[in-house]
Amino acid sequence: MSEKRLDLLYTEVEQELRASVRSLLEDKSPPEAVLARVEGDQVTDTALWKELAGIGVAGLPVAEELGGAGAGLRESAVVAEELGRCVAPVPFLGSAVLATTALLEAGAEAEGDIAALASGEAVAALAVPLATPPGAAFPEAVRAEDGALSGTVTGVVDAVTADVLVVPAVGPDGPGLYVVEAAAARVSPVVSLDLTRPLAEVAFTASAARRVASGEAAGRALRRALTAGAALLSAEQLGVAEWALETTVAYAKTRHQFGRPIGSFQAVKHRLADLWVAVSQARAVVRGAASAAAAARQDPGDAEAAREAELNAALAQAFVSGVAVKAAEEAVQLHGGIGFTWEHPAHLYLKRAKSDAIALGTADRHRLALARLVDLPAAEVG
Amino acid sequence: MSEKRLDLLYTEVEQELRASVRSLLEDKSPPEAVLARVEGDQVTDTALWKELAGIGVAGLPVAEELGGAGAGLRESAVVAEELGRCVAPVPFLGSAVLATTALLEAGAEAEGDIAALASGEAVAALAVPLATPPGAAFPEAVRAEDGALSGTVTGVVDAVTADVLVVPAVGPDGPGLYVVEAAAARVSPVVSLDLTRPLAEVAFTASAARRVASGEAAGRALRRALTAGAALLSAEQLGVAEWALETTVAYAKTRHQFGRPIGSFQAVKHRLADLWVAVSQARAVVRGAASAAAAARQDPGDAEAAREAELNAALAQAFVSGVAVKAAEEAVQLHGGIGFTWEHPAHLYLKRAKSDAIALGTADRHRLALARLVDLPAAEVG
Amino acid sequence: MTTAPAGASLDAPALRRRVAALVETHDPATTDQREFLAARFDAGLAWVHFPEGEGGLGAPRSLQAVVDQEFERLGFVPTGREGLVIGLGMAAPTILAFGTPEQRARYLKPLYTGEEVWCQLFSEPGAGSDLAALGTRAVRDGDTWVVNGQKVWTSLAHRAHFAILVTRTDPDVPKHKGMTYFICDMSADGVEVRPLRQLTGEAEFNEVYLTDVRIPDSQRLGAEGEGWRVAQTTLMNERVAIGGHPEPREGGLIAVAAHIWRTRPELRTPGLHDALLRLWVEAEAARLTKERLRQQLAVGQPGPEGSAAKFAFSRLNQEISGLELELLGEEGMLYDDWTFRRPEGVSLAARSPGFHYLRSKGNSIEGGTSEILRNIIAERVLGLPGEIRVDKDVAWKDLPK
Amino acid sequence: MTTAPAGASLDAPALRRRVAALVETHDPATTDQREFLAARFDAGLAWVHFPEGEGGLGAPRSLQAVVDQEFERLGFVPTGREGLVIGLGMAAPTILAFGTPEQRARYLKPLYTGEEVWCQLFSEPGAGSDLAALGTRAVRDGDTWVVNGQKVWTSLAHRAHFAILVTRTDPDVPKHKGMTYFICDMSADGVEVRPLRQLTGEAEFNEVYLTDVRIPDSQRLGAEGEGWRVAQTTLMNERVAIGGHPEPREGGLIAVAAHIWRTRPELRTPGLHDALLRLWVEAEAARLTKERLRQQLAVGQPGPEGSAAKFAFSRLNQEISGLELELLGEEGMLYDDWTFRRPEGVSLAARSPGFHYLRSKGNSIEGGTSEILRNIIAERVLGLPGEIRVDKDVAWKDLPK
Repeated sequence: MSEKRLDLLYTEVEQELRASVRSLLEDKSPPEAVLARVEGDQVTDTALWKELAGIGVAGLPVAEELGGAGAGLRESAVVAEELGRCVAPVPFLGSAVLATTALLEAGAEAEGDIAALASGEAVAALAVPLATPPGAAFPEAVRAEDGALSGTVTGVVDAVTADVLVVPAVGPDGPGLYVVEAAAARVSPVVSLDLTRPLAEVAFTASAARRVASGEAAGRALRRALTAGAALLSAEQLGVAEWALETTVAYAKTRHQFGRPIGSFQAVKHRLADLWVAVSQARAVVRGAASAAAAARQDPGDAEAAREAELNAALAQAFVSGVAVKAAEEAVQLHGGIGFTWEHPAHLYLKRAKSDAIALGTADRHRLALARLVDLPAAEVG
Repeated sequence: MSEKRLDLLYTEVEQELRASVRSLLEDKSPPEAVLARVEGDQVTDTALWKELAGIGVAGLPVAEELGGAGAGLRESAVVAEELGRCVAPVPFLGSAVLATTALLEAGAEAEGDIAALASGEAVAALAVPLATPPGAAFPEAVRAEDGALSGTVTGVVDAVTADVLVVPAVGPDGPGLYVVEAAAARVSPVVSLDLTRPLAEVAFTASAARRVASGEAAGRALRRALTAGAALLSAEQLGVAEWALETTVAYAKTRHQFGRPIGSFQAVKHRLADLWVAVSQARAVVRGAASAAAAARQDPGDAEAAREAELNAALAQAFVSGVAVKAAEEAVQLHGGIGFTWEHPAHLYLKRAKSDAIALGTADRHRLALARLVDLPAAEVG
Repeated sequence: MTTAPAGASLDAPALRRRVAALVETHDPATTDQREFLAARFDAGLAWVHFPEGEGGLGAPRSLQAVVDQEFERLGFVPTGREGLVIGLGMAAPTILAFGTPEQRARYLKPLYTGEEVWCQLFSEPGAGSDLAALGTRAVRDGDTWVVNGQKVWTSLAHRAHFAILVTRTDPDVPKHKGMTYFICDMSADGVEVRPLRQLTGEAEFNEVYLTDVRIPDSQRLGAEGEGWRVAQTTLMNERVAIGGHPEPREGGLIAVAAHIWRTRPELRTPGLHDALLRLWVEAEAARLTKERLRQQLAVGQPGPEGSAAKFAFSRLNQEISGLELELLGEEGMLYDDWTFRRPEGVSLAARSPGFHYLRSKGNSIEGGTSEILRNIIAERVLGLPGEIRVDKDVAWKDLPK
Repeated sequence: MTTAPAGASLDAPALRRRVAALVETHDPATTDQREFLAARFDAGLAWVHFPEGEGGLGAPRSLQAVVDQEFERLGFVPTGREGLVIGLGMAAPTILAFGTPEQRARYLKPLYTGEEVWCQLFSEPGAGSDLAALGTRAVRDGDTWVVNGQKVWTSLAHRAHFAILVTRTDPDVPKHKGMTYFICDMSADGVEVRPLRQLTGEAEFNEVYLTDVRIPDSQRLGAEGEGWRVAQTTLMNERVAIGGHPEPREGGLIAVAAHIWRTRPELRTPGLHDALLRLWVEAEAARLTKERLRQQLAVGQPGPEGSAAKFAFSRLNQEISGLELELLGEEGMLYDDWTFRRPEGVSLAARSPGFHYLRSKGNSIEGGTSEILRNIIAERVLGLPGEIRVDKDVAWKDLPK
C-alpha cells in the first residue's frame, strides 16, 4: 500500500502561531468567559473573531494575492487545536474552513469573495447540515432557478453570524455552488447540544444568488471542503481531548480523598495513562490528516494527493472522535460531583466532543469510507 | 416484547448434581492431570466419561423410558459448567448434547440408538463442523445414495472416540439425518487449538447408513441440536470463566510484588471487579438459555418456546463467549510470566475459551441471529 | 386499629387478615390517603418489621412484601410518594436504630404518612466519595449545637421539613471518630437552600448552607462521636431495593434506541447495527442479572450481585444514550431546553436524546461512584486487600485537603 | 585503521569519509563479516559515541545513524545479528558505563563482532515486575563470589558465552540496596540451562539454575551493593530502539487480517467488517504515532511517546490475532504444531493464526508488563504520584514473598 511520507511534526512557525493564538484566547476567552457567553444573546464572539483575524487566523490557507496569509491547512490545524482547547465560540470552522475552502476550490469565479473572509471583515457559512460526511451525495435541499434559490437547510454551523452563505443547490442544469447574501435568507437559530457552537436553519425563498461553480466542479469543491473540514475538525477534537486530559491530570494531583490525591490511586492512574496514549496517537493522526489536506490543497490536480487527503481525513475522524469523547467523559467522571455541575467548564467540552463526533459524519461512516479507500469491501448481505 | 419468565436459579437437585460432578472431577481430572493427558496418545478420557455416565451425566435430558436420567437440559447445563471449570476431556458436548439431542429431536426412528449413549456404553458424534451456527443452511458436504453416504466433514468434535456418527446428508429426495457406525467411516484427527477437545475430519465412502429423519424433520432436528448445543456451550464457557476468575483472584491474594499482594493494587482490583460483574451477568444469561432450552425440549410442538430457546441461546453465545475469552485472557495476563508457561494450566482455559468462542458460531453471527429474532433489521447496503 | 392481639402468630395469612380488617374500616375509595396511611401506620402495617406502636408489628422483614402485595391486590397503592424516598428509605431505619423513644414517636408517623418530607445533608464539596472527610462543624453550646458548613447534592432540600445531618464535632481525632449525627429542622434560622445547576441545564439538587444553625441536643441521633456508625446504617439502606416486579425484556433506554432503529430505516448503517446489537445483548444480560437477583431475594437468598447492578446500568445508560445520538446524526446535535429550572422529577423518556446522554453521566457519580463500587466488589465480594490507608490514624484537622 | 587523526572534528561528512576509508581497505564483498566488524570496531565506527579504542570515537550519539546509513548505502549490512541483541543493546552500554578498563578491553570487541553471545540473568520466579525483590544469593568467599539461585525468561541462555547477572549480596538491608551485578561465564560449573516451554508449545526462553557458581570478584560490574543502579542502566537501554526506516501503512498482523479479508469473501460478515475496520484504524494510528516519534528523534526531539509504543502494539497484536481466529471460523479452531522445540527465531508471519493469538499474549508481559508501563506513563510522563511503597525501608529478608 503506497502513501506519501507525511511530516507529522510541528514547525517552528506553527509553534509560534500556536503561542500567539493561545495567548490571545487565554486572555480574551477563558473557560469562565465562554460559560458566561453561552447564556447571553449571542454565543459567537465576533469581537474575538476579529482579533483572531487580526493575527491572520481567518485566512491562513488563502494565498496572499487573494488577501490571505499564504500559509496552509497545516497551520489552520494548529489554530483549530487551540480553538478546540478553549471551545472558543468563533466562526472558524464554518467560515475560515468550510466556506473558504469551498470558495477556494470553486475556482476563479469565487476568488472575489474570499478576501473579505480572509481578513475577518465578513463571515461566511457553508449551507449544508454540519452532520454531512464528505462522501455524501450532492445535497438537493435547495433548488436553483433563474438565479435565485429556494429551499431549507437545517443544522448549518456559523450561519447565525454569517454575512454570506455558500450554498450547494441543484438547478435545471444540475448541481451548482452559489453565493448568497445572508440578508437574502431567513436564518433561524436552533438549540444545539454544543452550547458553544450555534447551529441554524437557513431558509431561501427565491433568494438572489450568484453561481460560482457548476456541474462536477461544484460537487468536487463541496467534497473537498467537507474533507478539509473533517481533517481540521479532528485537530479541534485533539484540542478538546488535550484540555480534558490536562485538566483532569491537574485535578487528580490536587483533589484529595481518603487523605491522598486521587491521582495516586492506581486505577485512576492507569485510566489517565491510557488516555494519554490515545491522545498521543490522536496527535500523530491529526498531523497526518492536516499534512495530507495541505498537500491536496497545494496541488489540486493531483488525484493521489486528493485520495491521501480523503483517507487521512477519514482515518482522523474515525479515530479522534472517539478519543475526544472518551477524554471529555473521563474528565466529567474523574472530577466527580463538580464535573457534573454547570459551573465547571467540563460540560462545555463534553458537549463539544459529542457534537463533533457527529459533525461531518460519525466515526462509523468514516470507517465505511476507509473501507472503500483501502479496499476492505463490505460483506455481501445474503 | 413478550417472553416467558425463566427460572434463573439453581434448584437443590441441580446443586447436588453439581457437587457430585465436581467431586468426581476434582478427584479424577485435576488440571495437572489434564495437562499431562493432552500430550498422550488419546486426549479424551474415556474412563472418566464412563464414571461420569455412572452418575447419570450422559443421559440427563433423556427420558427414563429411553434409558436416560429423565432430567432436563437445565441439569445438563450445570454439568457443562463443571466440565468447563475443569476443561475435562470427555465427549459430553459431542455425544451427550449434540448427537443425543439430534436423535431425540429426530423422533421415533432414532429412539433405539439413544439408550447406549445415555448409559455411556457408546459415544456418538454429530458430523458437522463444530463451528457451525444453529441457523446455518442444511449441510451438503455428505451425499446419500442407496442407503450409503459419501463425502467429507471437517472439524467434527468427539468423532475420534465415537462409536456412532449422526450425519446430516442430502440425498435424491432431500435432506436426511443418518446414523452410521464409526467403523464405516474414516476418522482422521487434526491438531486443534483447544488441546483438551479433539477434532477430526470424517470421511464417508459409500458408508452404510440408516436414515432416522428426513426432509424438514431432519433440518429441524439438526437446528434444535445446534441450538441446544449453543445453550449448553455457554454453560461450559461460564465454567471456564469462573475457573479463570477464581484462580486469578486467589493468585492475586498470594502473589507479592513490591512488598504487597498484587491484588492490593487498585488497577488489578478494578479489573477483577469488572470481570466478576461480567461473570455474574453471564451466569444469569446462561441460566436463561438453559431454562429456555429445557422448556423447548419438553414441549417440542410449542413454536414460541422454540423461538425463546433460539433467542436465549443466541443471546448466551453473543454474551458469554466474550466473557469467557476475557476471563481467560485476564488470567494469563495477571498471572504474569507463569501464566505464559506450558506448565501452568491457564493456557488450557485460554485455548478452550477462544475455541469455544468460534464453536457453534461466533458472537458476531449470534448477534445477527438475534437481530432477526427481535426485529432489529440490518441496514440496507446502498 | 388492629383487632387481633399483637402477640398473635404473624404469618402471611395473619397479615392478610389484618390488611383486610384495615381496608374494611377504611375504604380506600373514600378515605383521604394521608388518613388511610395514618391508620395503616397505627395498625402496624407500615413496616411490619418495626416495633409495635412505631408502624410495625415486630414481624420478619420478609413479610412486608406480603402486606404490600395485599394492599396492591385490593387496589390501594399510595401515590405521590417520590418525594419521600429519603425519609422512608434512609431516615426511618436510622431513627429506628438510633433514635430515642421521643424521637421515634415524634418523627416516624408523619414521615410515613407523607406529612413531613426529609432530605439528607451528607455530601460536601470537599468530601465526595470520602464522606468521613466532611468538615461541617458542630460546636456544643450548652444544650444546643451550633452548626456551620456547606452541603451539596441534596435532593429535596427545597421541599424538606427535616434533614438527617452528619457533622464534625471533634477535629482532633481521626476522621471516622469525630463525627456526630443530627436531625436538622430545615426551617431553622441559618439554613439556606440554593438550587445546584447541573450540566443538563436544570437543578435536581441543592446546595445547603448552614450558618450558625442551632440544633437542640435532643435532636442528636446516636452518641457524640458516633456519627460515622450512624451514617453507615443510613447508607446501608440507600442501596436501591430490587422491586417485586420483573422488568420486561428491552426496557429502559435500549427501548428508545431500538425504537429509533425500527422506525427510522434511513438512519441505519452496518456499523451502528453491530453497535446497537452489542448494547441490546448487554442490556438483556443486565436485565436477566437483575431478574436473577430478584428471584434470589424472593426465596431469601440475596446475592452480592446487587452491588453490581447500579454500576452495570450506569455504564449501559451512558453507552446506549451515546449511541442514540450518533444514530440520530444531525438530530443528535440538538438539545431540547437549557433553561435553569427545577424539574418535577427525572423522567428520561420524556426528554430529548441529548438529555439522556448528559443526565446518564451522573449515574456513575451519584449514590456511589463506579470507582467506589468497584472497590466494594473487589474488597467485600472478592476478598481482595483494602487500599493502603494513610488517613486512619491522623487527626482530621491534619489531613491533606 | 582510521587514517584521520581522532581529534578531528567529527561531523557527518567526516564520519562518511571514515566509512569510505574503511570500506576501501576492507572490501565488504570479499572480507569475512567478523573480520570486517573487527576492523570497523577498531576504526571507532561500532558505536561512535563510545570512547576511542572501545569501538567509538567519542562522537555525539546522534551521529551513529549517519554511520549506519552510510554502511547501508554502500551495501554492508551485517547479517545474523539477532542473537546479539542483549550483548549489543544491554551488556555493552552497561560495561561501558560501569566496567573496569580490563573488562572493557576484554568484552566489548568480541561482543561487537558476534564472536561472543550474551544473555541476561535478571528475572526470577519470585521477582517479575518487581526486579528488586530478586533472591539469587551471591556470598563472598575471598576473591570470588559463590552464587546460588534460579533465573527465568532468559532468551539465548543456551547459546550464550556470558551473562549479565544481578544478585543479592546483602539481605539485611532494603531490597534496592543489597544487590550486586556481575558478568557470569555461562560455561562455569554449576550453570545449568533448561528450556522453558511456553503456552505456544515451544521454548524461546530458558530457566537458568545457578548452583555454587564461582565468579571472580574481577567480574563484578560496579560496586558491591550498587547492583540496582547498574541494572537501571541496563534496563534503560532495553527500550526498543525506534528504527531509522519508516514502516509502511498496513504492516504487521493487520496485513495478515486484511489479506484474509480480501481473499476470502465467504468469511465476511458485517460485524466482522466493522471490527476489522476499527482495528485497521487503530493500527494505522499506532503506526503514525511511531512514525511521528521517529521524525522527532530524527530532529533530536525525542518524546515520551516511546514508552507507549510497545504497550499500544501489544494490545493491537492481541486484538488483531483474536479477530483473525474469529474471521477464519472453523480454521481458527486449528493449530499448526504443539511440539516442544526451540524455535530459530520468532517469526509470527510464518506461523499459524493460532500461534499469532497465543504468542501475542506474551507481548504484554515480556520486557515490562502493560501494568508497569501504565505506571511509568502515569508517574514519569503525567507526573501523578507514585504508588504508596511499603517495601522501601524494610530489609529484603523481612519482605512478604
